[in-house]
Amino acid sequence: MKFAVQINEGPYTHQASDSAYNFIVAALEKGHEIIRVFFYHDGVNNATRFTTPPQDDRNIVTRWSELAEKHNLDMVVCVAAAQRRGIADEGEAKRNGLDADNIAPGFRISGLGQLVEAGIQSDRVVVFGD
Amino acid sequence: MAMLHIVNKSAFGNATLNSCIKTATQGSSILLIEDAVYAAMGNTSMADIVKEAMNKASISVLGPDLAARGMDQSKVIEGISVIGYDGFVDIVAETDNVQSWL
Amino acid sequence: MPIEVNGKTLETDEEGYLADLNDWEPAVAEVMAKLEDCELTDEHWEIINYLREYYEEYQIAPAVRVLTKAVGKKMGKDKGNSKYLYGLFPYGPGKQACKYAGLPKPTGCV
Amino acid sequence: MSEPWEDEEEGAIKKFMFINRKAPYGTIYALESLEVVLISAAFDQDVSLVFSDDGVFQLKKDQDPESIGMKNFSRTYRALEGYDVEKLYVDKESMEERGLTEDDLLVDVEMLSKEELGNLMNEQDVVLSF
Repeated sequence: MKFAVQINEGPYTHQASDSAYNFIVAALEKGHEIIRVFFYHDGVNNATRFTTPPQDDRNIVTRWSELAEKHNLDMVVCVAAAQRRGIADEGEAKRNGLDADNIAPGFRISGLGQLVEAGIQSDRVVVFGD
Repeated sequence: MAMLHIVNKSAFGNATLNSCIKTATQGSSILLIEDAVYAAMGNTSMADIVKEAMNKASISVLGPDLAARGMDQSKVIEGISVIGYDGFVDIVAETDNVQSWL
Repeated sequence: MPIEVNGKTLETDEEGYLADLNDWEPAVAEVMAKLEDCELTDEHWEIINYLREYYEEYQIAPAVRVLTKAVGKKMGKDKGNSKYLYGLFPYGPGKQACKYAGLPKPTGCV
Repeated sequence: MSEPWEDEEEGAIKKFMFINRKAPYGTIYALESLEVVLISAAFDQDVSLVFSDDGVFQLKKDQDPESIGMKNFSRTYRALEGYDVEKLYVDKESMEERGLTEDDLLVDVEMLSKEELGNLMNEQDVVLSF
């Protein structure tokens, strides 16, 4: 079955990102397809590679990047939500005159249409948030 | 099969589970995850409401979230199924659609 | 890059949008248009004014197709199509006309 | 701006429901939910909006957030009609609990009982909650 997942909260403050991660790992193990993971609201903060948690804690951002690489996941960060919260890739940094970009590997910034499209193309959308 | 309702908020201090129970139709499923798992325990003030809800909806609770919070699986209300993430995936696939009560 | 409007220097961003939307006055649109080799006619102003009214009323810039539909309804069928709007604003009514009208820069949210 | 999906061939229309259960201003969810709804309008799907629990406060008339330095996005709900988003449902019980009547709302809505809402949710293909 084709799943899409929406994540509405950032890492560490709320369990949403962890729950979504565990759900996706379980779904992939069962042979389901994850057609897109869409990060919205504070969920865009899952995409900053500047995250440096204590060494004895899970690195949520790196964990997403690694999962994306292993399973070729399409991880999309909403551009409007990202602009509000200071998440930028190279193109966004240039477009908005920022002196750096901070997006982690495996994530891409795109529009909200990607969420609606994921809803159209998948069999189920599961939302994790607060 | 009707739909799956996912609730993630503690029922003590937040009315989400109550709203969900009132809205869920006959034959639907309710899954308790994250802070909502406490409501699955047999000895709380929510227990009667949850038991009542089981007349129309099948209720499950996410075991890993219970364990994380030190809740004893053997004290979960009888009839609520304790499932893992694989079971979570299965219910999502088996029900017609899914809604998270954020 | 700052622009000179009626003797005042106004800040704009990389793509020429006003840094402070409160700086907008009709002369701003004229200056911006000139910078892009566009001469503003009454037809341009009809759209610019409509965009400002729409924004004032609803607090958003309309999507292109919503704009097209509304323009057709208000100004006649011959103007209510994207060909007409792109004819006036070749860089796209969403981008170019909103910039001249002093509306917020679109997020690129497609 | 061109809208790339307009060229795509027409697929089946899905029923999308957006559920709003949070009050405005205290958190950003209401505003960012509305942004998704506006984008979804471009995909020609069957869109409905539900306001229940504290979400009913999103539609309260006379919002004036200027004094807290925020934008009055409540006016944008009145633009929805122009976007052909016309199915707005409100949970009757939530309204009553909060002392609101239809006259307090800034747009036309259909009031539904919890049971009717539950049935409507069952009919959806994609339910996104914010």
